[in-house]
Amino acid sequence: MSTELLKAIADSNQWWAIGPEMILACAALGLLVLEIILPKDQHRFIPIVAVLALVAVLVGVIMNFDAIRGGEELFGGLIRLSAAGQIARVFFLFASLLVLFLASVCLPRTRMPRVEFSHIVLVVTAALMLLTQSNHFVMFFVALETVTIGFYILVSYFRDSALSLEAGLKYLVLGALSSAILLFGIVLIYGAVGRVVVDGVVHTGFEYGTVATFLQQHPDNFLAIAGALLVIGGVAFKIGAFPFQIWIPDVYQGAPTPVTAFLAVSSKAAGFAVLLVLVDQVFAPLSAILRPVLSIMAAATILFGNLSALTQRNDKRLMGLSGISHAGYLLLGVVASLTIPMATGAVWFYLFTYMLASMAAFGVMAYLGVTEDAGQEIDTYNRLAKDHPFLGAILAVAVGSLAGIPPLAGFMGKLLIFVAAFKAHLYGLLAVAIIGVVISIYYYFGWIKAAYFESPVVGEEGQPARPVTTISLIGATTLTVLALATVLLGFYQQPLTGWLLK
Amino acid sequence: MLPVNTAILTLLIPLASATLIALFLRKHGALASWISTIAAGVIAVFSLQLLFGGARNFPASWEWIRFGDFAISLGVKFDDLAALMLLIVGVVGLCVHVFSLGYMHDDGARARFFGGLSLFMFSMIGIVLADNLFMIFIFWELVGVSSYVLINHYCEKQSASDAAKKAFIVNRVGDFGFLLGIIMCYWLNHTVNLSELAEHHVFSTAIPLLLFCGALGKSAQMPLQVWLPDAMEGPTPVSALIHAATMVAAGIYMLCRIEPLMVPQALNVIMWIGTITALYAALCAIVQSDIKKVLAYSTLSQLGYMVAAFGLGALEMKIYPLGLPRVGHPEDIAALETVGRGFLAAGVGAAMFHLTTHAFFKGLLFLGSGSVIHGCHHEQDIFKMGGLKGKMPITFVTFTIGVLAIIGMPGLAGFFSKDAILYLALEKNAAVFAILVFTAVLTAFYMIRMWKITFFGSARSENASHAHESGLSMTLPLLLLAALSVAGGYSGVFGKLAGSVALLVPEPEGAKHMTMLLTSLAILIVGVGSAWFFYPAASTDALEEKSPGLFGVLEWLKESFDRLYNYYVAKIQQRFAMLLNFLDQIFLAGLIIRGFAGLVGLVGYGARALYTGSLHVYVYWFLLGAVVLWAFAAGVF
Amino acid sequence: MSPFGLNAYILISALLFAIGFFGVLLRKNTLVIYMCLELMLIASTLGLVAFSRFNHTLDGSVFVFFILTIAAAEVAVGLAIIVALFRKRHTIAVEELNSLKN
Amino acid sequence: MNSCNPQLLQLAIATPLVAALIIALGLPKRFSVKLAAMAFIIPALIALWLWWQFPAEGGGQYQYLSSIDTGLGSFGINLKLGLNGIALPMFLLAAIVGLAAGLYALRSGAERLKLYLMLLLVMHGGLLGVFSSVDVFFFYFFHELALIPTFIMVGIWGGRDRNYAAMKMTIYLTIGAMLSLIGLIALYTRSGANSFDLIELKHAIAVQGIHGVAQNNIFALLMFGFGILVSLWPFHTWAPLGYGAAPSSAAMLHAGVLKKFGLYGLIQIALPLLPDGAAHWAWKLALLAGIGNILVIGFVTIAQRDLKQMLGYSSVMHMGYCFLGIATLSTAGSGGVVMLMLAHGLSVALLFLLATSIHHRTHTFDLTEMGGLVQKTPVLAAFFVAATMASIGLPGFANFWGEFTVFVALWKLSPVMTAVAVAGVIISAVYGLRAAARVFFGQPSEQLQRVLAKHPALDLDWWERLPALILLATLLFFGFYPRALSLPVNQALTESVSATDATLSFHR
Amino acid sequence: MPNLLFYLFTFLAVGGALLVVVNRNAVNAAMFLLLSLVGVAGLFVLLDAALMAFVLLLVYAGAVVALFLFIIMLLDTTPGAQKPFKKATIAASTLGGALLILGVISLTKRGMLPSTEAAGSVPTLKNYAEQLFTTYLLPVQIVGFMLLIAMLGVIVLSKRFAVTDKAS
Repeated sequence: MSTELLKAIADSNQWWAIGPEMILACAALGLLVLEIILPKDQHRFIPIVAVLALVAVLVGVIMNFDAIRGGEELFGGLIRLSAAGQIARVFFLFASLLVLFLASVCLPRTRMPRVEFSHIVLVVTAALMLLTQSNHFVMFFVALETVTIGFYILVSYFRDSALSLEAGLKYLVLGALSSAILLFGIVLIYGAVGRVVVDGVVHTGFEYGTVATFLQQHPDNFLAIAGALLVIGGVAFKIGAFPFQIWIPDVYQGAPTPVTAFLAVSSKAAGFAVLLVLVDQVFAPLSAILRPVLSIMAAATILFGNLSALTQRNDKRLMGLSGISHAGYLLLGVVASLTIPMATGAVWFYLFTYMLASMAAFGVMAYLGVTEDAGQEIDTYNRLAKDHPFLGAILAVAVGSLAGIPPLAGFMGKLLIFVAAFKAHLYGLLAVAIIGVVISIYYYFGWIKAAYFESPVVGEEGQPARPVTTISLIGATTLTVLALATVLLGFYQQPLTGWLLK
Repeated sequence: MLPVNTAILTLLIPLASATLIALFLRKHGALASWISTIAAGVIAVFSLQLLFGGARNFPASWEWIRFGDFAISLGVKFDDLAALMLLIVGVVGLCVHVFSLGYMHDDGARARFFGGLSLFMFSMIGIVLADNLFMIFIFWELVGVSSYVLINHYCEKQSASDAAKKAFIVNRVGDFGFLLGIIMCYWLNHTVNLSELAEHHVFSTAIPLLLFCGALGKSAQMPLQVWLPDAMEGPTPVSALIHAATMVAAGIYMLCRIEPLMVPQALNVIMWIGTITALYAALCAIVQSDIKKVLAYSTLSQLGYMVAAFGLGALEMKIYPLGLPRVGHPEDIAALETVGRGFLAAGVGAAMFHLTTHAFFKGLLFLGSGSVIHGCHHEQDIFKMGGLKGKMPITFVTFTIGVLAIIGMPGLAGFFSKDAILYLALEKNAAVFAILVFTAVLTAFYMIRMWKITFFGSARSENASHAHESGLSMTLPLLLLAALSVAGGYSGVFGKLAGSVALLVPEPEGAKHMTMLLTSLAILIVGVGSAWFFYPAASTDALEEKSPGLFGVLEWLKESFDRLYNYYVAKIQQRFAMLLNFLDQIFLAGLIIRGFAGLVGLVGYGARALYTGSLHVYVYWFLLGAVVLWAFAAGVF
Repeated sequence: MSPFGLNAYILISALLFAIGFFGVLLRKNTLVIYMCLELMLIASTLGLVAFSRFNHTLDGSVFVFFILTIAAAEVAVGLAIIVALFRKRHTIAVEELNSLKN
Repeated sequence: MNSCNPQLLQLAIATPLVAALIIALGLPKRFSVKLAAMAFIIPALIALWLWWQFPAEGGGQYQYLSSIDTGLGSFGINLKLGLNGIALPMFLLAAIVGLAAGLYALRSGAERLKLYLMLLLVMHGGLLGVFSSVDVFFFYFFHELALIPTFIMVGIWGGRDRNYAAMKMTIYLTIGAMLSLIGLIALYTRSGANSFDLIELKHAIAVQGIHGVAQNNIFALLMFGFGILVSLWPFHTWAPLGYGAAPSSAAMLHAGVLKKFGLYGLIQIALPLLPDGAAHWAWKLALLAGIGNILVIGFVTIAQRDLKQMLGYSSVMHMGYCFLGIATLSTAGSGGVVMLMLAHGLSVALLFLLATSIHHRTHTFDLTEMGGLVQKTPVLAAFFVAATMASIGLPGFANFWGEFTVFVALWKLSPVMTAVAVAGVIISAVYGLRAAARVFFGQPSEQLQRVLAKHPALDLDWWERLPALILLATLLFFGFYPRALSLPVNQALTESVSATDATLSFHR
Repeated sequence: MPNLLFYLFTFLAVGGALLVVVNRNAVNAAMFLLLSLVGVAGLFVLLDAALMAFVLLLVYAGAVVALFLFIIMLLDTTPGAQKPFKKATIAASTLGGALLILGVISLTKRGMLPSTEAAGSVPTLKNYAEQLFTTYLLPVQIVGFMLLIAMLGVIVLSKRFAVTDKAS
């Protein structure tokens, strides 16, 4: 091998730039090593290593947050560093930490191995982070499939539960289908763009920049447009946008609670991160087509999500269906971002508040859940506030924030999106969003109502059906921090806005 | 002390008294009653001082509230009219207070009673002193509420509670027009200050008629007269003060205040309403057996006289050569002002004259009846009384003076004032004159009936046989009022009290004088004679026995209004309310709102049902998505 | 040495994709559905190779490597899930996999 | 001393919120009650002080201004606090009603008292914030902050139908709030000020104005949004139901203070900023309010048998006067509405308080099952009659000035509508006095006699008397000395009217 | 000759695919999938991508289809158990198929590219290697990790955990 080649490898592959991802990958490998070398009775400490790795990376990313100026293309254009990428990193690291926390609550009940779980979570996290920073369709697809395959496993992780496996299978088939659609889209784009030579350097339709330039020059190329829309469709599967939202309730319900949270938060956020990049950069010249497509999608998603959640009684399905409506609001932000750049920040703000609230809600669900946690009805929350004031309060804050009730962070998220939408003159969509919010009040309220207003669940022998849940100090702290952050961000947004809306 | 300060103090002293009693003296009835009575005494002294001090029309005005151009001010207009009215309120008020010391001595809620009296004095003086219509309205409402509180004194009695409510609501109905009139007046004239209005105002028929609605309620004229007889549920001193002497007269006073705004058409209406009320009430009074009810209907009747007197002032229009003022011709209006006013004021004079004398003798009669009731251990049915003449001599004598005064015995106050009214009627309108004369006959008839049955014969019940003369605190006011009932009609006295108002009282001249005297005597003889001989001092009503048909007609007349109103309230208003309630709760809240919510819920169920759990169906969704996206790319949409 | 133009290959690719999709729609056997999904992926690879050849950029063909690897991994995981599910339910028929629904 | 008045204003809002937080973090019950008492008293004292300190000629401008960037500065959202002539009395109202409701709650003996007090404190903090926010966004934000506890309180401590009531209230009020929020955002984007600061909005709109159609649409959003919150007919059905179910302190604060948010918003924001829109909608608003709120609801109120339900309906009816006042588009009308807001807030809070006290003694709200209570509880009866008199607009109480001024101003819009409004006064006298008579006068009903035999009724104790007295005294104070309110309000209104004129003249 | 080959491979690919879809037996389906794969591999060869054809056959025929067959045998689903299609299913799949055909037709109508000649040299194994180890090194690494988690996943899903099974 020639030295030039090695030099080229060294030049184009600036590994330092993906340090966080690499550390996570190494830590993931380390977990497996530890599993081999440590005696069995100490395996329960191994996930702590994963947590430590996540925390370390998180601290590192936050400390070096501004070190990355953005716009740098690395790995021969595979990766593009950006401020949004940094935000996404922080987001995914945070979310994964919380997922591991939830896993520490749920997994011991089923006695499924936690090391493998942590490993997969770490790898998926790294892949998520790369996914949002990718600048190349090959990179994009590979990272996406890594994430997806990780999720196939995670969703069916409780293999003793037929529901978990069924959810896994449904996710698998539909995920593969959507991947196929997305891949076909990539192929079409690749084919349409063909071979582009700029300054003697050959570019292909895999590169984001090239695609954007091509679309600029050929805004009515059918193959490219079809490809772009198919790619959007594939991403729509991730974010659960109409009509690709159909898998969500089943899979959310069947998946183990931590995985549901992971899907609901990280997978959805990754979808939006990618969508923002695609819509605002790669397919930006197609905005004339994208605007109606995304608008219809957003409206349908909001309405469909809220309406179908209206009568839902299963807590995880409810989270899923309401999550669809949240995707709708976020799509509204994405549509707005076509004209109002600040909408991007609003979308990220919304995602953060959504993460805080969802994770808190899933935390409560995790504590209340039993081994077979797919059948949890809203009724089981009856009188929670009385039996367990702490969990009741957390639930109230979380659900309140999801509903967008004002002093809480969720409201601020919605507000920013609405302001952006208003500035973008999306009045029709706003009206739909308002209707959606009003409908959502009903079912979220029903949840809080169960926890606070209803009489207690009485088992067959007249005993309270709720098992006595003990909450560890860490668990209590985590949930408190989530709830407090949700409240605090409602009042004082500086920590987040100073960062997202620069 | 400057007159203006005295005036303000007169207004504020009763307020202070009421506040003090409400806050601290709730359980100290004796102290409360003395404080209230002393306050009344001070008011009486001040009112005399103001009356005879001679200071008039001193400027006094403070802004109370202002939004933009709209402002309400608190001001005093103190002219002869106000001075006279203030005196009446002060003197009768003091009498009633003193009387109440004895009458209410054993009442458990004495403090509330005297607090209410003080509140009433405050409100009434407010009306008297007010220099603008807004302010009149404010105190107008306040007398209403003090009347409510006092009628409701025996609030454990359902009838008292109902009567109080009725009085308040009926007054509100009157105030509906009053308030609209004031507002209209404000926007048309851009002021509601009485002095400014007198100087310059736009002529309009609607304004005086709307304003008259207020008097309709407060002075209990047809068709809003229904509350006054019921108001007799209150303690008797209250009936004397509020429902005979002062508050019900406030309507007349108010009319006199706004007299410059009057136009002939409005006066005509006012006159007829007063006349009809006078007749109607007199007819009703004949069949009453409750001593206070008789007096109440008599009050109504007398108020009708006053209103009629006020209204009569307009009939001189026929001497006005240019006819009615035409729209858009200011010179017509100017002419009307210069020519018509002197004649109009005759009504004011007669009305105020009768108001004054009526306040004295009707106050006397009510207090007398209070003394009787007190003496008979709260027996109010005249047919269960009898023979009180000997047992309650002072009461009997003073009551007799009152009766004689009201039926117009020459030489007593009522004779002069009634004469003035009848003369005015004779001059202006023969029909009214005839009706009023007939009413006067009826007045004599029913008063003598009551008087005879109450005081003569023998005791017809346990309570009456144990009757006793009342104490000094009750007889003293009787004596004072009796003296005023005798003297109040003489121009020497009334002229002193009323000042320039007295000059407006019409006096028959020459032959007319004789006519009037003869008419009065005829009235007296017919009325007194027929009653005296018709009614024995027995325990049953002679009319009911001898002519049940006539009696029944009169009874029906009395009750028809109540029946009508009750029918309206129970069958129309309540049913309408129930209907609207049904529409609101069942139709709007239930059918529309819940129905809509249910519809959304159904759609929700539908949307939820799409998640069938079947993988194949889900794949079709994906196909749909892909096809739609493809179609978008192909430009189908 | 390609006698037919790019369009022919694209057509075949699209046809294969459509057939695969149709199979996913139609079939009830989970395993066969899975095969059809693989068919769709292969359809894409055919397109990639064709474009790569006619556009003369190697990247498309290189992508095929990744796709094949991913497909293999997917198959492994998918079959593991199917097997595990069969152990629980003793069926792999799609219409019987509907415990998760409203 | 004056220099720290802005900080005092902040303190007044922060005190209840911080106290709520401390209680939430697990303060023992004993201390919680004391802390809550402090947190109710301190804002009231501050409000009185600020009122005392308010410059005599300063009603036109905002006083005690302070601004904090909470992180949305780039959106033009800052926590900007201050009081002008209109806000001042409303702030005072919030502080006083809050104090009364708080004191009443302290001894209410509610189950889960800590949570109850906590929610009440949050509500109180929100209310104080609503009326002291210069920033339109925070104006809305604080409203919601106060609104949410209401729902929870209705849901947990509510009476009959509490679940349905809480749900219905939540959905209705959310719709209203969302509409008004959209309206406010529209105002923000259309003004070109890129700021939610009311002062800057006014400046920006005075400079560039808003197009007529846009004005109409934005005003419609605000009118219906705020209208739902204020129970404009036919969007009122939540109110009687909600108030019928709400626990007393929540009903006091909501009906008394929070409901005034919408009216306040219309007067402070919509009228001066959207004069053309207001003119376009005035007649429609007047029709809805006059026919719907006053006549229809007036009669519906007459038909009520349940005391609290009746109070709820009467509150809906009285809002009709407020809307009519706003529809006059005049200084006098708006001034009357401000007066009426203050007065109605005080009187309706007092009525709800007394209704609960009555319930403690009769164990029912059904008017047909009461009677003769005055013999056992004369003080309660006196308070109730006084409050009823206040609410039916008797002079001497602040309500009178409000209604009266509105009537006078209304004549300009339409004499017929004035007649309708004045007829409402009769209607309210009918149901008000009927209720008072049914509860207190006459003889006790058989049911009541049975109840009284079991639970002998005592007169109001001092813990009930004190809040009632505070409310009644304030009512009487403003009843006798309305100038205390009309002076600053008038200054503020003439200020905004002149701003309106400037805008109008720009358009022409 | 190439023409003939093209038709043959196309026939194999498309026909195989169709048979995968329409026949009722899972084992047959797997075999037809293999057939289709061979066709596609042949087309790869015609596109001068012999290496790709080789890899395709290696991975799919060697691993994937074998795995499918193995699993089919393992699960031993009786082919006759399949119920006949319902009318609604037939209608829906007909519609779905029609839509798909429509899509393909629209692609031929709208998406046809200008007929260009295959240009440039035939890529060699070295070219591929160079690409994979320079430009696409990062994806290769990622794919490695992906295979690792896939493997772990399969283990977790399939392995008998002593403790776990006791629990179930």
